Amino acid sequence: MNLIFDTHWVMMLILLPLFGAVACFLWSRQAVTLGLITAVSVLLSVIALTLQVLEQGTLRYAVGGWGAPLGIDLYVDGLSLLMLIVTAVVGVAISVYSSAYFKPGKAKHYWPLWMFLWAALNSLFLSADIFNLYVTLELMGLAAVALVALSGSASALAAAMRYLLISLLGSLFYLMGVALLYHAYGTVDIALLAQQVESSPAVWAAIGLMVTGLLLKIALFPLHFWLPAAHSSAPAPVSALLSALVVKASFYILLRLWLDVFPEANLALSYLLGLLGASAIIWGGIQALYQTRLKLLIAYSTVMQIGYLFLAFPLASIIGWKAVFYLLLSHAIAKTAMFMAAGNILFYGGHDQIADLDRVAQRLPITLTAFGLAGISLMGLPPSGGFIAKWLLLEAIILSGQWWWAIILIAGGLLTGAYVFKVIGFAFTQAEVPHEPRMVPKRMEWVTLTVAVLAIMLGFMAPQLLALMDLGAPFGETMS
Amino acid sequence: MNWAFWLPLLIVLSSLLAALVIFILPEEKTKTRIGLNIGAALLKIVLVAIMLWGVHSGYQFETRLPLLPGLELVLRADTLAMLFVALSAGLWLLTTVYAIGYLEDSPHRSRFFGFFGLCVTATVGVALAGNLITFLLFYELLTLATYPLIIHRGTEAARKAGRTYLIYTLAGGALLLIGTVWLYTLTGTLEFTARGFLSTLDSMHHPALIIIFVLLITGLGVKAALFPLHGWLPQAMVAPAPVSALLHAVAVVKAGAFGIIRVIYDVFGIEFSASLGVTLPLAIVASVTIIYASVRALFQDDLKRRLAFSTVSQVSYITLGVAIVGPLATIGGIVHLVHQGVMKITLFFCAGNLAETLGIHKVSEMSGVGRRMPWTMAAFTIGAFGMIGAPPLAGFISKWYLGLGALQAGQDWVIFVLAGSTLLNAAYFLPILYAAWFGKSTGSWPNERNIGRYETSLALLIPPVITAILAVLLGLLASVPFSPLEWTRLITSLEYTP
Amino acid sequence: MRLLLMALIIAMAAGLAYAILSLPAESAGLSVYTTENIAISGVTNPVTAVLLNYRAYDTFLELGVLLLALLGVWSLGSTATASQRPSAPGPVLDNLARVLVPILIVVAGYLFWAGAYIPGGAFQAGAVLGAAGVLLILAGWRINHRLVGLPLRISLVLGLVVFAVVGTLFMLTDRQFLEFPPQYAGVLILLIEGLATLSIGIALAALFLGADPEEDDN
Amino acid sequence: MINTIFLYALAGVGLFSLGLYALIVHAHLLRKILAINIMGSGVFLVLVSLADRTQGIAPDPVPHAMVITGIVVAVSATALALTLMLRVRSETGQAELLEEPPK
Repeated sequence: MNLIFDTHWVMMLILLPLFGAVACFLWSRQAVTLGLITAVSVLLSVIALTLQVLEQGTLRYAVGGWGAPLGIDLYVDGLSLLMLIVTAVVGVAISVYSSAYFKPGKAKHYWPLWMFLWAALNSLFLSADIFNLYVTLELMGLAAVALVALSGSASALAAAMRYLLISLLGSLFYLMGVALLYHAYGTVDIALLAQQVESSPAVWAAIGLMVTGLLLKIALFPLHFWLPAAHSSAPAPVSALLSALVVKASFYILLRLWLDVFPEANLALSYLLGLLGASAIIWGGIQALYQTRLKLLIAYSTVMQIGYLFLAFPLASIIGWKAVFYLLLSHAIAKTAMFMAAGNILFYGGHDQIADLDRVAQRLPITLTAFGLAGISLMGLPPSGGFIAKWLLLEAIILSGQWWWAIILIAGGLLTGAYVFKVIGFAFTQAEVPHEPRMVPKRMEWVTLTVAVLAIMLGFMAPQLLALMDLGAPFGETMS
Repeated sequence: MNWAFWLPLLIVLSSLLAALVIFILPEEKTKTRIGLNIGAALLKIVLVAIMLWGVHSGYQFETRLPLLPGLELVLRADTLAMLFVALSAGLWLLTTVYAIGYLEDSPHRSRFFGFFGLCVTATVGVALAGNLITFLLFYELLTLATYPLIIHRGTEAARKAGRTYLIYTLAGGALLLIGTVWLYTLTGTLEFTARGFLSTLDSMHHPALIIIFVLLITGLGVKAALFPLHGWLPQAMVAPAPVSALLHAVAVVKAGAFGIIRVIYDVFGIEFSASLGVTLPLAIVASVTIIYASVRALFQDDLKRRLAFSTVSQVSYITLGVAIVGPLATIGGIVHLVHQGVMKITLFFCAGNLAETLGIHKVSEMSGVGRRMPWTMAAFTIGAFGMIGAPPLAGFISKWYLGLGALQAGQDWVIFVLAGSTLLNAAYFLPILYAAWFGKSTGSWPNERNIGRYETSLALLIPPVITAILAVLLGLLASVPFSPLEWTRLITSLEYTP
Repeated sequence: MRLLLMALIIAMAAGLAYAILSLPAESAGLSVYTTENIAISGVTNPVTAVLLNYRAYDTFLELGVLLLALLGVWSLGSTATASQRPSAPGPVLDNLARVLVPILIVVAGYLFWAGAYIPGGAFQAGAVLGAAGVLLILAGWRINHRLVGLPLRISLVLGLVVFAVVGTLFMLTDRQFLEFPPQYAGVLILLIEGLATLSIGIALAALFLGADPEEDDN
Repeated sequence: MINTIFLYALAGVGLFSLGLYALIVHAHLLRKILAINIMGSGVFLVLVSLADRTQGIAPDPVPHAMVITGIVVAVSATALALTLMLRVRSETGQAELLEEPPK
């Protein structure tokens, strides 16, 4: 028996973090160790799954042995695999970071919740069943809400409350859509639905409901109102998880449904999404520029970056989808580094007022470097993952002839430059430290830098990653 | 080991790796840092010398790494690249020596020299870039690497200058990006090719090509400080003197000018550009820049600002030269890339010496300074006469070819531009020289410090003296093999259909 | 504003109603498949077959949701202020609890057992068990402090863990996760349901209680 | 003629819409949480009622199982929401969310 090719890595990816959560819950004193072990084992499993899929092609796994439509299927193609990989990479980094960030009293709550969130993310990316996706969405939502509330401050609790209500509302819209689709076609399997779906009132209603519900969770302008508070008041590693992965998970579902289930003719809707995306870019960018707190700035930057993802809808080309998916991966990595950096600054100085950053920035050169590198990727400057994404997106825009999106894309890049350099500029001014700071653990600084360097390195991995994306042709068949 | 593949990469990496090590070096390890700086600069010169010899002997050096499907990161040593690489490598060594002397005892030296190294890496990358996307990559890296140098001092003025610089360069970079991607969607290739790769394109695309040309040239014009995109340059004068020297003579403005050369000759092709009708407007813009900036320079009392406007004016000679369609003008433009660099760096070194030693920042404070600092002012004088275009200095050679080229191409009006600019150059340089040598010294200087046994420390004195001598030699020995002029003739011979 | 909102929602409702009315009046859904396979599912109640076999994976994750909610509630810390602490129960409540709790436990046991062939099952049984717990809490009963730490936690995760372990075991014999061999399916489902009932009941009661009793002790 | 199955489903739509209205209009968190639950009941009603379109044979069991799953999720979420509400009240003194997002 070949260990790599015969093991059910797909299931391991769901079970390992779940067992990790239970273990952290049962033996909370050892939660940090158990969590780190789990994190590494999940990463190894993802690597193994990648090798397996590269060898054997896309993978459909019938849980319970029944297979669709009766049972639930899991499905691995380029899209889900890359989501799993980026989750594992971010997950390991966050785990290392968190192992130094939390005090024991918080850590014993944090670790089981985080492991649950990881299990939810992995199961979400793997699911090929729209009802099962609902369950994973709820699993993810509840874990995320609990994590936001972890810091216990009044603002964090209020943000968590709002987030929970929005999350539940979004799920119910989604579930109503699932109900309609099931009763129209007698299946909840994405592949089977894709074969049967045709334009009908029920399908249109389902599209309306599911898209609305998911947009709420993705926080696309103007439904973004809950995000800045939730993402900025959470503990730093949680902010990173939310911005990097959780909003992306909802987007992933939307992408899957859009590509496979929803008929291709909703031109008006795709333009509307593109328009909302463009508004998100401009609005989020301007808001970010005017923030006085670093974490809020980064949170609005997420609002903005989400907007970019929707520029691919009106373009409706393979290269456009690839571009935004590359952007999604780059943003996940860069945003993780950025929130970690903000966490270090907060940890050190006790606050994250941008105007006072000059007192902190000079003492944390590694953190500031990481922030700068992540910023380069967000701006889309070379060499970075963000640049590759911007290049591809620009190519898709020009090929489609819809040149007006290019203006938005460029304006967005400049806005990003403005708010990133607003922060960086403080690194060069001289100021005294007014009070005794709290030393940032070395581990937290270095893992931040490592992730930031990775965000740059993504600029050199495009041939490999784009090839992985083609696995199973999730965006349709390439012509070449 | 495959030299043809590794050599271009090594030339880029030599300063990159040094920079990265310097970043993590503790502030107090001065000796190690100096060793690394000088060592890397020397290594680069040796590598460049090997490559220069190789290219001359007909070897092909090329590094290719995959970047995107269908697009590669290409570093290639063609003749034009070698001209710029040799200039950067040589002047980097001198500037490094100068900067070490200049920044003695000041804080944040690790940070400074780290970005300094990155800056040179980016410049060399720009020079060696074998296609437009590689060029773009290093061009943007250059923006990022120079920003921290400009705001190095951390004052409010420095931050403001940094902001202005970013607004200009990031916007310019964005235009360049759009133009590049658009071009790629039309042609499917971005590879620099002698005489361009666009002339075979269907004529229905010609309107698009004109827009692309404007996008690319505007994007590059920001760094090349073409009027009206030059606003950032005088502001950036708040940076330390070695940075100004680097910015003006080697890195930033030259990257812009070099990019314009590349786009006109190796993307569009000069003859195709002319047939699109885009060269004449560019020549006019360059001429306006030359005259306008010279006039502005006249009214600057701040020495470095006067030199900055002079740069704006002089760099446009390069653009003017390449925009006049004709081999002789091309020679004048391209060779000025080197000549202006050597002369301008001399002037900035000298200005830095005056500021560092005597606290002189203004032209009006320079009265009689020639007796206090004879070596510095001698070098300054050579640089200034070079700029004016007095024979037998390097600047004369450039102007001579530009003028001949304009006549050859039938663009007689250019002669008036050259003449006017020469007069203006004289008008803003000669009073300085007169005051320095013949003016009466008041006896006290704004902020005099005694550095070293000579008029100032050797590290500050030797670089300008060397570059001044170079400026003389480049003029005197212009026809010797391997001289920039001869090398430029070689470049030009490839760009025109025989 | 409210009028606008109302109009929007009415429009949405009308659209939804239209969509629903446009659905075919007859549709077997998946009932053909569920009936076909009921013989090898291990149970005769089709809903239980879906829950614990065909779509057992959903149920498995959903046990996770319940546990996660409890983790979330516990991570929020204590919410009770002094005034909210339950007062001593009156004689009625006290006696009612003494009578009802044993009955509820028996009912829970029945529901869990009956789930295999008629409506019922782990969740219904767990809910009744949870109700018994709530009643006990209202009557002032608190869990013995020796059972509060690890034992309580183990009982909470038991359903989920056994579900996962049983599911994983058969992966070693060349089956998929949660693929029960037909001949053992009935027994395995019973085992899983039994432990799930227990975990669900305890979790529901714990959710009612609010904060982690271990922390309340301190 | 609309048969009773569809009538139930339409009632589900009604509950869903009512819940949505209440969720937006009411400020008190308890009402919001109740509104969410009412919306949930509406969805469940649509799911279950339409499962009975099998004409003669037993209703489709799959939506029933889905509803049971959905109910457990709803119960869990409600429990978390209520606890969170209590925490918000004990920290801010009121069980409402301010309209202004924090700056």
